[in-house]
Amino acid sequence: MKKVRISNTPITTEAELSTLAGIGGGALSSFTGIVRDDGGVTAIELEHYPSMTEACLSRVIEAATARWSLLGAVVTHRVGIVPVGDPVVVVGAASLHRAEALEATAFLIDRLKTDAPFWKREHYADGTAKWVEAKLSDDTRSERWA
Amino acid sequence: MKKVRISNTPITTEAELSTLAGIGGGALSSFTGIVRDDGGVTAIELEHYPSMTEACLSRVIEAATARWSLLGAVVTHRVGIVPVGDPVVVVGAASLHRAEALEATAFLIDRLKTDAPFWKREHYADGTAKWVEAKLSDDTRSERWA
Amino acid sequence: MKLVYFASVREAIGLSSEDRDIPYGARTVGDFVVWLRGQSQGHAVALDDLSRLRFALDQNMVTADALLVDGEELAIFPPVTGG
Amino acid sequence: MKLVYFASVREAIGLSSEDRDIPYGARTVGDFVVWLRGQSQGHAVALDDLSRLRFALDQNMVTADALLVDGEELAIFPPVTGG
Repeated sequence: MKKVRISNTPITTEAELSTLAGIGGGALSSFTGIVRDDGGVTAIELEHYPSMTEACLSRVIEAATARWSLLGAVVTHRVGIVPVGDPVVVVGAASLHRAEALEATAFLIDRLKTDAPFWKREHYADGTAKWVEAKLSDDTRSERWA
Repeated sequence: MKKVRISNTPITTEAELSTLAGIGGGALSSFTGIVRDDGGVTAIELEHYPSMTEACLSRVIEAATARWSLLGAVVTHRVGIVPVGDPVVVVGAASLHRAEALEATAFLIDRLKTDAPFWKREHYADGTAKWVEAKLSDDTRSERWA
Repeated sequence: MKLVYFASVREAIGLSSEDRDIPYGARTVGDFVVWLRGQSQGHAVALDDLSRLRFALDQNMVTADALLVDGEELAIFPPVTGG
Repeated sequence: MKLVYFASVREAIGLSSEDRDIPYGARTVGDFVVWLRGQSQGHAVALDDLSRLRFALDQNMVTADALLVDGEELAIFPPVTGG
Protein backbone atom coordinates (compact mmCIF):
# COMPACT_ATOMS: atom_id res chain seq x y z
CA MET A 1 0.00 0.00 0.00
CA LYS A 2 1.63 3.23 -1.19
CA LYS A 3 -0.29 6.46 -0.95
CA VAL A 4 0.57 10.06 -1.77
CA ARG A 5 -1.89 12.85 -1.10
CA ILE A 6 -1.75 16.61 -1.52
CA SER A 7 -4.50 18.27 0.49
CA ASN A 8 -5.73 21.85 0.52
CA THR A 9 -7.94 21.11 3.53
CA PRO A 10 -6.90 20.21 7.11
CA ILE A 11 -5.26 16.82 7.66
CA THR A 12 -4.89 14.68 10.79
CA THR A 13 -2.27 12.10 11.63
CA GLU A 14 -4.86 9.45 12.52
CA ALA A 15 -6.88 9.78 9.30
CA GLU A 16 -3.76 9.57 7.14
CA LEU A 17 -2.48 6.52 9.05
CA SER A 18 -5.77 4.63 9.32
CA THR A 19 -5.13 2.36 6.34
CA LEU A 20 -1.58 1.59 7.49
CA ALA A 21 -2.79 0.76 10.99
CA GLY A 22 -5.08 -1.95 9.66
CA ILE A 23 -2.63 -3.46 7.21
CA GLY A 24 -1.61 -6.35 9.45
CA GLY A 25 1.96 -5.38 10.26
CA GLY A 26 3.31 -5.41 13.79
CA ALA A 27 4.99 -2.03 13.45
CA LEU A 28 3.59 1.36 12.52
CA SER A 29 5.74 4.46 12.67
CA SER A 30 4.85 8.02 11.79
CA PHE A 31 6.08 11.57 11.74
CA THR A 32 3.86 14.65 11.76
CA GLY A 33 5.15 18.13 11.04
CA ILE A 34 3.10 20.80 12.78
CA VAL A 35 3.07 24.57 12.28
CA ARG A 36 4.98 26.10 15.17
CA ASP A 37 4.33 29.47 16.76
CA ASP A 38 7.85 30.61 15.97
CA GLY A 39 8.47 34.24 16.82
CA GLY A 40 4.93 35.41 16.17
CA VAL A 41 4.05 33.17 13.23
CA THR A 42 0.28 32.82 12.92
CA ALA A 43 0.17 30.55 9.87
CA ILE A 44 2.30 29.26 7.07
CA GLU A 45 1.37 29.25 3.44
CA LEU A 46 2.47 26.36 1.28
CA GLU A 47 3.01 26.76 -2.43
CA HIS A 48 3.86 23.79 -4.63
CA TYR A 49 4.47 22.75 -8.24
CA PRO A 50 1.30 20.78 -8.93
CA SER A 51 2.40 18.92 -12.04
CA MET A 52 5.58 17.74 -10.30
CA THR A 53 4.72 17.27 -6.62
CA GLU A 54 2.90 13.98 -6.67
CA ALA A 55 5.50 12.28 -8.86
CA CYS A 56 8.28 13.49 -6.55
CA LEU A 57 6.55 12.16 -3.45
CA SER A 58 5.84 8.85 -5.19
CA ARG A 59 9.54 8.54 -6.03
CA VAL A 60 10.41 9.10 -2.37
CA ILE A 61 7.99 6.31 -1.38
CA GLU A 62 9.37 4.02 -4.10
CA ALA A 63 12.88 4.63 -2.82
CA ALA A 64 11.77 3.72 0.71
CA THR A 65 10.02 0.52 -0.36
CA ALA A 66 13.06 -0.46 -2.45
CA ARG A 67 15.30 0.02 0.57
CA TRP A 68 13.22 -1.54 3.35
CA SER A 69 10.72 -4.34 3.51
CA LEU A 70 7.53 -2.36 4.08
CA LEU A 71 3.90 -3.36 4.06
CA GLY A 72 2.89 0.18 3.27
CA ALA A 73 3.90 3.83 3.30
CA VAL A 74 1.98 7.10 3.11
CA VAL A 75 2.93 10.70 2.55
CA THR A 76 0.32 13.45 2.89
CA HIS A 77 1.22 17.13 2.53
CA ARG A 78 -0.92 20.19 3.08
CA VAL A 79 -0.88 23.12 0.68
CA GLY A 80 -2.42 26.57 1.10
CA ILE A 81 -2.72 28.42 4.40
CA VAL A 82 -2.07 26.28 7.50
CA PRO A 83 -2.60 27.88 10.93
CA VAL A 84 -0.32 27.35 13.93
CA GLY A 85 -0.96 23.98 15.55
CA ASP A 86 -2.19 22.25 12.40
CA PRO A 87 -0.28 19.46 10.66
CA VAL A 88 1.62 20.34 7.49
CA VAL A 89 2.83 16.87 6.68
CA VAL A 90 2.20 13.30 7.81
CA VAL A 91 4.44 10.43 6.78
CA GLY A 92 4.06 6.87 7.95
CA ALA A 93 5.36 3.37 7.32
CA ALA A 94 4.15 -0.09 8.33
CA SER A 95 6.28 -3.21 8.49
CA LEU A 96 6.44 -6.59 10.21
CA HIS A 97 9.20 -5.50 12.59
CA ARG A 98 10.00 -2.10 14.00
CA ALA A 99 13.43 -1.30 12.53
CA GLU A 100 12.07 -0.98 9.00
CA ALA A 101 9.11 1.23 9.88
CA LEU A 102 11.21 3.53 12.08
CA GLU A 103 14.00 4.00 9.56
CA ALA A 104 11.64 4.39 6.60
CA THR A 105 9.73 7.11 8.47
CA ALA A 106 12.90 9.13 9.02
CA PHE A 107 13.89 8.55 5.38
CA LEU A 108 10.50 9.68 4.04
CA ILE A 109 10.49 12.98 5.89
CA ASP A 110 14.20 13.68 5.31
CA ARG A 111 13.91 13.10 1.57
CA LEU A 112 10.62 14.95 1.28
CA LYS A 113 12.28 18.03 2.78
CA THR A 114 14.94 18.20 0.06
CA ASP A 115 13.27 16.56 -2.95
CA ALA A 116 9.67 17.72 -3.11
CA PRO A 117 8.70 21.07 -4.68
CA PHE A 118 7.05 22.86 -1.76
CA TRP A 119 7.81 26.35 -0.53
CA LYS A 120 6.77 27.81 2.81
CA ARG A 121 5.93 31.38 3.62
CA GLU A 122 5.47 32.46 7.22
CA HIS A 123 2.65 34.85 8.04
CA TYR A 124 2.98 37.07 11.11
CA ALA A 125 0.45 38.72 13.39
CA ASP A 126 1.36 42.16 12.01
CA GLY A 127 0.28 41.13 8.52
CA THR A 128 3.78 40.67 7.10
CA ALA A 129 4.97 37.47 5.47
CA LYS A 130 8.40 35.99 4.76
CA TRP A 131 9.63 33.09 2.65
CA VAL A 132 11.34 30.42 4.73
CA GLU A 133 14.99 29.82 3.85
CA ALA A 134 16.13 26.29 3.09
CA LYS A 135 18.31 24.79 5.81
CA LEU A 136 21.70 23.26 5.17
CA SER A 137 20.94 20.75 7.94
CA ASP A 138 18.11 19.37 5.78
CA ASP A 139 20.56 18.66 2.97
CA THR A 140 22.89 16.95 5.42
CA ARG A 141 20.13 14.74 6.81
CA SER A 142 18.86 13.85 3.35
CA GLU A 143 22.35 12.98 2.10
CA ARG A 144 23.05 10.52 4.88
CA TRP A 145 20.58 8.17 3.13
CA ALA A 146 22.52 8.33 -0.17
CA MET B 1 5.27 16.64 29.45
CA LYS B 2 6.27 13.09 30.34
CA LYS B 3 3.60 10.44 30.60
CA VAL B 4 3.67 6.73 31.32
CA ARG B 5 0.51 4.68 31.25
CA ILE B 6 -0.24 1.00 31.74
CA SER B 7 -3.67 0.12 30.40
CA ASN B 8 -5.75 -3.03 30.73
CA THR B 9 -8.27 -1.69 28.22
CA PRO B 10 -7.80 -1.00 24.48
CA ILE B 11 -5.50 1.87 23.50
CA THR B 12 -5.27 3.91 20.29
CA THR B 13 -2.32 5.79 18.84
CA GLU B 14 -4.27 9.02 18.44
CA ALA B 15 -5.61 9.14 22.00
CA GLU B 16 -2.17 8.50 23.49
CA LEU B 17 -0.57 11.17 21.28
CA SER B 18 -3.27 13.84 21.63
CA THR B 19 -1.47 15.80 24.35
CA LEU B 20 1.84 15.68 22.48
CA ALA B 21 0.19 16.88 19.27
CA GLY B 22 -1.03 20.04 20.99
CA ILE B 23 2.18 20.83 22.83
CA GLY B 24 3.40 23.43 20.35
CA GLY B 25 6.37 21.59 18.86
CA GLY B 26 6.91 21.39 15.14
CA ALA B 27 7.72 17.68 15.22
CA LEU B 28 5.73 14.73 16.49
CA SER B 29 6.98 11.20 15.98
CA SER B 30 5.42 7.95 17.11
CA PHE B 31 5.70 4.20 17.01
CA THR B 32 2.81 1.79 17.54
CA GLY B 33 3.32 -1.92 18.07
CA ILE B 34 0.34 -3.94 16.88
CA VAL B 35 -0.53 -7.62 17.50
CA ARG B 36 0.30 -9.49 14.31
CA ASP B 37 -1.49 -12.56 12.99
CA ASP B 38 1.72 -14.54 13.09
CA GLY B 39 1.24 -18.20 12.25
CA GLY B 40 -2.27 -18.46 13.65
CA VAL B 41 -1.94 -16.14 16.64
CA THR B 42 -5.37 -14.86 17.71
CA ALA B 43 -4.27 -12.71 20.63
CA ILE B 44 -1.36 -12.05 22.90
CA GLU B 45 -1.49 -11.89 26.65
CA LEU B 46 0.73 -9.44 28.46
CA GLU B 47 1.90 -10.02 31.99
CA HIS B 48 3.92 -7.41 33.87
CA TYR B 49 5.49 -6.63 37.25
CA PRO B 50 3.12 -3.93 38.51
CA SER B 51 5.29 -2.46 41.26
CA MET B 52 8.23 -2.11 38.87
CA THR B 53 6.77 -1.37 35.44
CA GLU B 54 5.89 2.27 35.76
CA ALA B 55 9.24 3.22 37.31
CA CYS B 56 11.08 1.37 34.51
CA LEU B 57 9.15 3.18 31.81
CA SER B 58 9.66 6.51 33.55
CA ARG B 59 13.41 5.85 33.59
CA VAL B 60 13.34 5.18 29.86
CA ILE B 61 11.56 8.51 29.29
CA GLU B 62 13.99 10.31 31.61
CA ALA B 63 16.90 8.87 29.66
CA ALA B 64 15.35 10.10 26.40
CA THR B 65 14.72 13.62 27.72
CA ALA B 66 18.27 13.76 29.10
CA ARG B 67 19.64 12.81 25.70
CA TRP B 68 17.49 14.90 23.38
CA SER B 69 15.79 18.25 23.67
CA LEU B 70 12.16 17.13 23.82
CA LEU B 71 8.97 19.01 24.57
CA GLY B 72 7.30 15.80 25.63
CA ALA B 73 7.33 12.03 25.50
CA VAL B 74 4.73 9.35 26.17
CA VAL B 75 4.83 5.61 26.63
CA THR B 76 1.61 3.63 26.91
CA HIS B 77 1.61 -0.16 27.20
CA ARG B 78 -1.29 -2.59 27.18
CA VAL B 79 -1.50 -5.48 29.62
CA GLY B 80 -3.91 -8.40 29.63
CA ILE B 81 -5.33 -10.04 26.52
CA VAL B 82 -4.83 -8.07 23.30
CA PRO B 83 -6.44 -9.41 20.09
CA VAL B 84 -4.77 -9.41 16.67
CA GLY B 85 -4.86 -5.93 15.09
CA ASP B 86 -4.94 -4.04 18.39
CA PRO B 87 -2.08 -1.84 19.61
CA VAL B 88 0.15 -3.26 22.35
CA VAL B 89 2.34 -0.24 22.81
CA VAL B 90 2.40 3.40 21.71
CA VAL B 91 5.46 5.59 22.18
CA GLY B 92 5.76 9.17 21.00
CA ALA B 93 7.99 12.21 21.26
CA ALA B 94 7.50 15.88 20.43
CA SER B 95 10.28 18.38 19.76
CA LEU B 96 10.91 21.65 17.96
CA HIS B 97 12.76 19.96 15.10
CA ARG B 98 12.38 16.51 13.63
CA ALA B 99 15.72 14.84 14.38
CA GLU B 100 15.09 14.78 18.12
CA ALA B 101 11.54 13.38 17.93
CA LEU B 102 12.50 10.71 15.41
CA GLU B 103 15.54 9.49 17.32
CA ALA B 104 13.83 9.63 20.69
CA THR B 105 10.95 7.52 19.35
CA ALA B 106 13.33 4.79 18.21
CA PHE B 107 15.17 5.00 21.53
CA LEU B 108 11.96 4.74 23.59
CA ILE B 109 10.73 1.59 21.87
CA ASP B 110 14.18 -0.04 21.70
CA ARG B 111 14.83 0.50 25.41
CA LEU B 112 11.31 -0.46 26.43
CA LYS B 113 11.81 -3.81 24.70
CA THR B 114 14.82 -4.71 26.84
CA ASP B 115 14.28 -2.77 30.06
CA ALA B 116 10.62 -2.98 31.00
CA PRO B 117 9.18 -6.00 32.86
CA PHE B 118 6.57 -7.26 30.38
CA TRP B 119 6.15 -10.82 29.15
CA LYS B 120 4.13 -11.88 26.12
CA ARG B 121 2.25 -15.11 25.63
CA GLU B 122 0.81 -15.96 22.21
CA HIS B 123 -2.63 -17.53 22.06
CA TYR B 124 -3.49 -19.70 19.06
CA ALA B 125 -6.78 -20.61 17.39
CA ASP B 126 -6.49 -24.21 18.66
CA GLY B 127 -6.53 -23.01 22.28
CA THR B 128 -2.83 -23.48 22.93
CA ALA B 129 -0.56 -20.71 24.17
CA LYS B 130 3.18 -20.15 24.14
CA TRP B 131 5.52 -17.71 25.88
CA VAL B 132 7.38 -15.51 23.41
CA GLU B 133 11.17 -15.88 23.51
CA ALA B 134 13.30 -12.78 23.90
CA LYS B 135 15.16 -11.81 20.72
CA LEU B 136 18.88 -11.20 20.60
CA SER B 137 18.22 -8.52 17.96
CA ASP B 138 16.34 -6.52 20.60
CA ASP B 139 19.42 -6.51 22.83
CA THR B 140 21.55 -5.39 19.89
CA ARG B 141 19.20 -2.54 19.03
CA SER B 142 18.96 -1.43 22.65
CA GLU B 143 22.73 -1.49 23.12
CA ARG B 144 23.43 0.79 20.19
CA TRP B 145 22.06 3.64 22.35
CA ALA B 146 24.55 2.93 25.16
CA MET C 1 9.61 27.10 -24.00
CA LYS C 2 7.23 27.46 -21.08
CA LEU C 3 8.90 28.99 -18.04
CA VAL C 4 7.28 28.53 -14.62
CA TYR C 5 8.30 30.34 -11.46
CA PHE C 6 7.63 29.59 -7.81
CA ALA C 7 7.83 31.26 -4.42
CA SER C 8 10.27 34.19 -4.14
CA VAL C 9 11.28 33.83 -7.82
CA ARG C 10 7.64 34.11 -8.90
CA GLU C 11 7.13 37.14 -6.69
CA ALA C 12 10.26 38.97 -7.85
CA ILE C 13 9.46 38.38 -11.51
CA GLY C 14 5.77 39.09 -10.99
CA LEU C 15 4.68 36.17 -13.17
CA SER C 16 3.71 32.55 -12.50
CA SER C 17 4.70 31.53 -16.00
CA GLU C 18 5.59 32.91 -19.40
CA ASP C 19 6.49 31.57 -22.84
CA ARG C 20 9.92 32.46 -24.21
CA ASP C 21 11.83 31.24 -27.20
CA ILE C 22 15.18 29.80 -26.29
CA PRO C 23 17.68 32.53 -27.25
CA TYR C 24 20.25 31.83 -29.94
CA GLY C 25 23.32 30.12 -28.50
CA ALA C 26 21.72 29.05 -25.19
CA ARG C 27 22.42 25.33 -24.80
CA THR C 28 21.98 24.80 -21.05
CA VAL C 29 19.49 25.75 -18.36
CA GLY C 30 22.12 28.11 -16.98
CA ASP C 31 22.60 29.84 -20.37
CA PHE C 32 18.85 30.45 -20.58
CA VAL C 33 18.61 31.78 -17.04
CA VAL C 34 21.55 34.16 -17.53
CA TRP C 35 19.87 35.51 -20.68
CA LEU C 36 16.54 35.89 -18.82
CA ARG C 37 18.18 38.31 -16.38
CA GLY C 38 18.11 40.95 -19.10
CA GLN C 39 14.37 40.76 -19.65
CA SER C 40 13.21 42.96 -16.75
CA GLN C 41 14.34 44.41 -13.46
CA GLY C 42 12.33 41.65 -11.75
CA HIS C 43 14.08 38.93 -13.74
CA ALA C 44 17.44 40.51 -12.92
CA VAL C 45 16.73 40.45 -9.19
CA ALA C 46 15.12 37.01 -9.13
CA LEU C 47 17.78 35.27 -11.21
CA ASP C 48 20.86 37.11 -9.95
CA ASP C 49 22.54 34.18 -8.17
CA LEU C 50 22.47 30.82 -9.96
CA SER C 51 23.77 29.06 -6.84
CA ARG C 52 20.61 30.05 -4.94
CA LEU C 53 18.26 28.77 -7.63
CA ARG C 54 16.97 25.31 -8.42
CA PHE C 55 15.61 24.06 -11.73
CA ALA C 56 13.26 21.42 -13.04
CA LEU C 57 13.12 20.55 -16.74
CA ASP C 58 9.86 18.83 -17.65
CA GLN C 59 9.22 18.23 -13.94
CA ASN C 60 12.59 16.64 -13.22
CA MET C 61 15.11 18.36 -10.98
CA VAL C 62 18.22 19.29 -12.98
CA THR C 63 21.35 21.36 -12.45
CA ALA C 64 22.24 24.53 -14.33
CA ASP C 65 24.43 22.61 -16.77
CA ALA C 66 21.53 20.44 -18.02
CA LEU C 67 20.93 20.68 -21.77
CA LEU C 68 17.72 22.35 -22.89
CA VAL C 69 17.20 20.12 -25.96
CA ASP C 70 13.62 18.94 -26.36
CA GLY C 71 12.57 20.42 -23.02
CA GLU C 72 9.05 21.82 -22.94
CA GLU C 73 8.79 23.33 -19.46
CA LEU C 74 11.55 24.88 -17.38
CA ALA C 75 10.73 25.63 -13.75
CA ILE C 76 12.91 28.05 -11.79
CA PHE C 77 12.58 28.33 -8.02
CA PRO C 78 14.45 28.75 -4.73
CA PRO C 79 15.58 25.68 -2.73
CA VAL C 80 12.50 23.77 -1.55
CA THR C 81 11.24 24.16 2.03
CA GLY C 82 8.37 21.70 2.42
CA GLY C 83 7.69 19.25 5.20
CA MET D 1 12.47 -12.38 51.79
CA LYS D 2 9.54 -12.09 49.42
CA LEU D 3 10.09 -13.94 46.17
CA VAL D 4 7.98 -13.03 43.13
CA TYR D 5 7.83 -14.98 39.91
CA PHE D 6 6.65 -14.02 36.43
CA ALA D 7 5.72 -15.63 33.13
CA SER D 8 7.23 -19.08 32.48
CA VAL D 9 9.02 -19.06 35.85
CA ARG D 10 5.74 -18.42 37.65
CA GLU D 11 4.04 -21.18 35.69
CA ALA D 12 6.77 -23.76 36.27
CA ILE D 13 6.91 -23.06 40.00
CA GLY D 14 3.12 -22.80 40.27
CA LEU D 15 3.29 -19.73 42.51
CA SER D 16 3.14 -15.97 41.91
CA SER D 17 5.05 -15.30 45.11
CA GLU D 18 6.26 -16.91 48.31
CA ASP D 19 8.15 -15.91 51.45
CA ARG D 20 11.44 -17.66 52.12
CA ASP D 21 14.16 -17.02 54.64
CA ILE D 22 17.52 -16.48 53.01
CA PRO D 23 19.38 -19.76 53.57
CA TYR D 24 22.54 -19.79 55.64
CA GLY D 25 25.58 -18.89 53.55
CA ALA D 26 23.65 -17.40 50.61
CA ARG D 27 25.18 -13.97 49.94
CA THR D 28 24.15 -13.30 46.35
CA VAL D 29 21.01 -13.53 44.25
CA GLY D 30 22.61 -16.45 42.43
CA ASP D 31 23.31 -18.29 45.72
CA PHE D 32 19.67 -17.94 46.72
CA VAL D 33 18.36 -19.10 43.34
CA VAL D 34 20.65 -22.18 43.32
CA TRP D 35 19.37 -23.11 46.79
CA LEU D 36 15.74 -22.60 45.65
CA ARG D 37 16.17 -25.32 43.02
CA GLY D 38 16.01 -27.89 45.78
CA GLN D 39 12.61 -26.75 47.07
CA SER D 40 10.37 -28.54 44.55
CA GLN D 41 10.39 -30.18 41.16
CA GLY D 42 8.85 -26.96 39.78
CA HIS D 43 11.60 -24.81 41.29
CA ALA D 44 14.21 -27.18 39.85
CA VAL D 45 12.79 -26.87 36.33
CA ALA D 46 12.13 -23.13 36.49
CA LEU D 47 15.51 -22.17 37.91
CA ASP D 48 17.69 -24.72 36.11
CA ASP D 49 19.66 -22.28 33.94
CA LEU D 50 20.80 -19.02 35.58
CA SER D 51 21.85 -17.62 32.20
CA ARG D 52 18.23 -17.72 31.01
CA LEU D 53 16.88 -15.95 34.09
CA ARG D 54 16.69 -12.28 34.97
CA PHE D 55 16.40 -10.77 38.46
CA ALA D 56 15.11 -7.65 40.12
CA LEU D 57 15.96 -6.82 43.73
CA ASP D 58 13.51 -4.36 45.22
CA GLN D 59 12.28 -3.56 41.69
CA ASN D 60 15.73 -2.86 40.27
CA MET D 61 17.23 -5.12 37.64
CA VAL D 62 20.34 -6.87 38.99
CA THR D 63 22.67 -9.64 37.89
CA ALA D 64 23.09 -12.98 39.69
CA ASP D 65 26.16 -11.73 41.58
CA ALA D 66 24.21 -8.90 43.29
CA LEU D 67 24.35 -9.04 47.09
CA LEU D 68 21.11 -9.88 48.92
CA VAL D 69 21.82 -7.64 51.94
CA ASP D 70 18.82 -5.57 53.00
CA GLY D 71 16.77 -6.66 49.99
CA GLU D 72 13.06 -7.13 50.67
CA GLU D 73 11.73 -8.46 47.37
CA LEU D 74 13.50 -10.64 44.83
CA ALA D 75 11.81 -11.09 41.48
CA ILE D 76 12.82 -13.95 39.20
CA PHE D 77 11.67 -14.06 35.59
CA PRO D 78 12.68 -14.89 32.01
CA PRO D 79 14.10 -12.18 29.72
CA VAL D 80 11.45 -9.53 29.11
CA THR D 81 9.41 -9.50 25.88
CA GLY D 82 7.26 -6.40 26.00
CA GLY D 83 6.63 -3.80 23.32
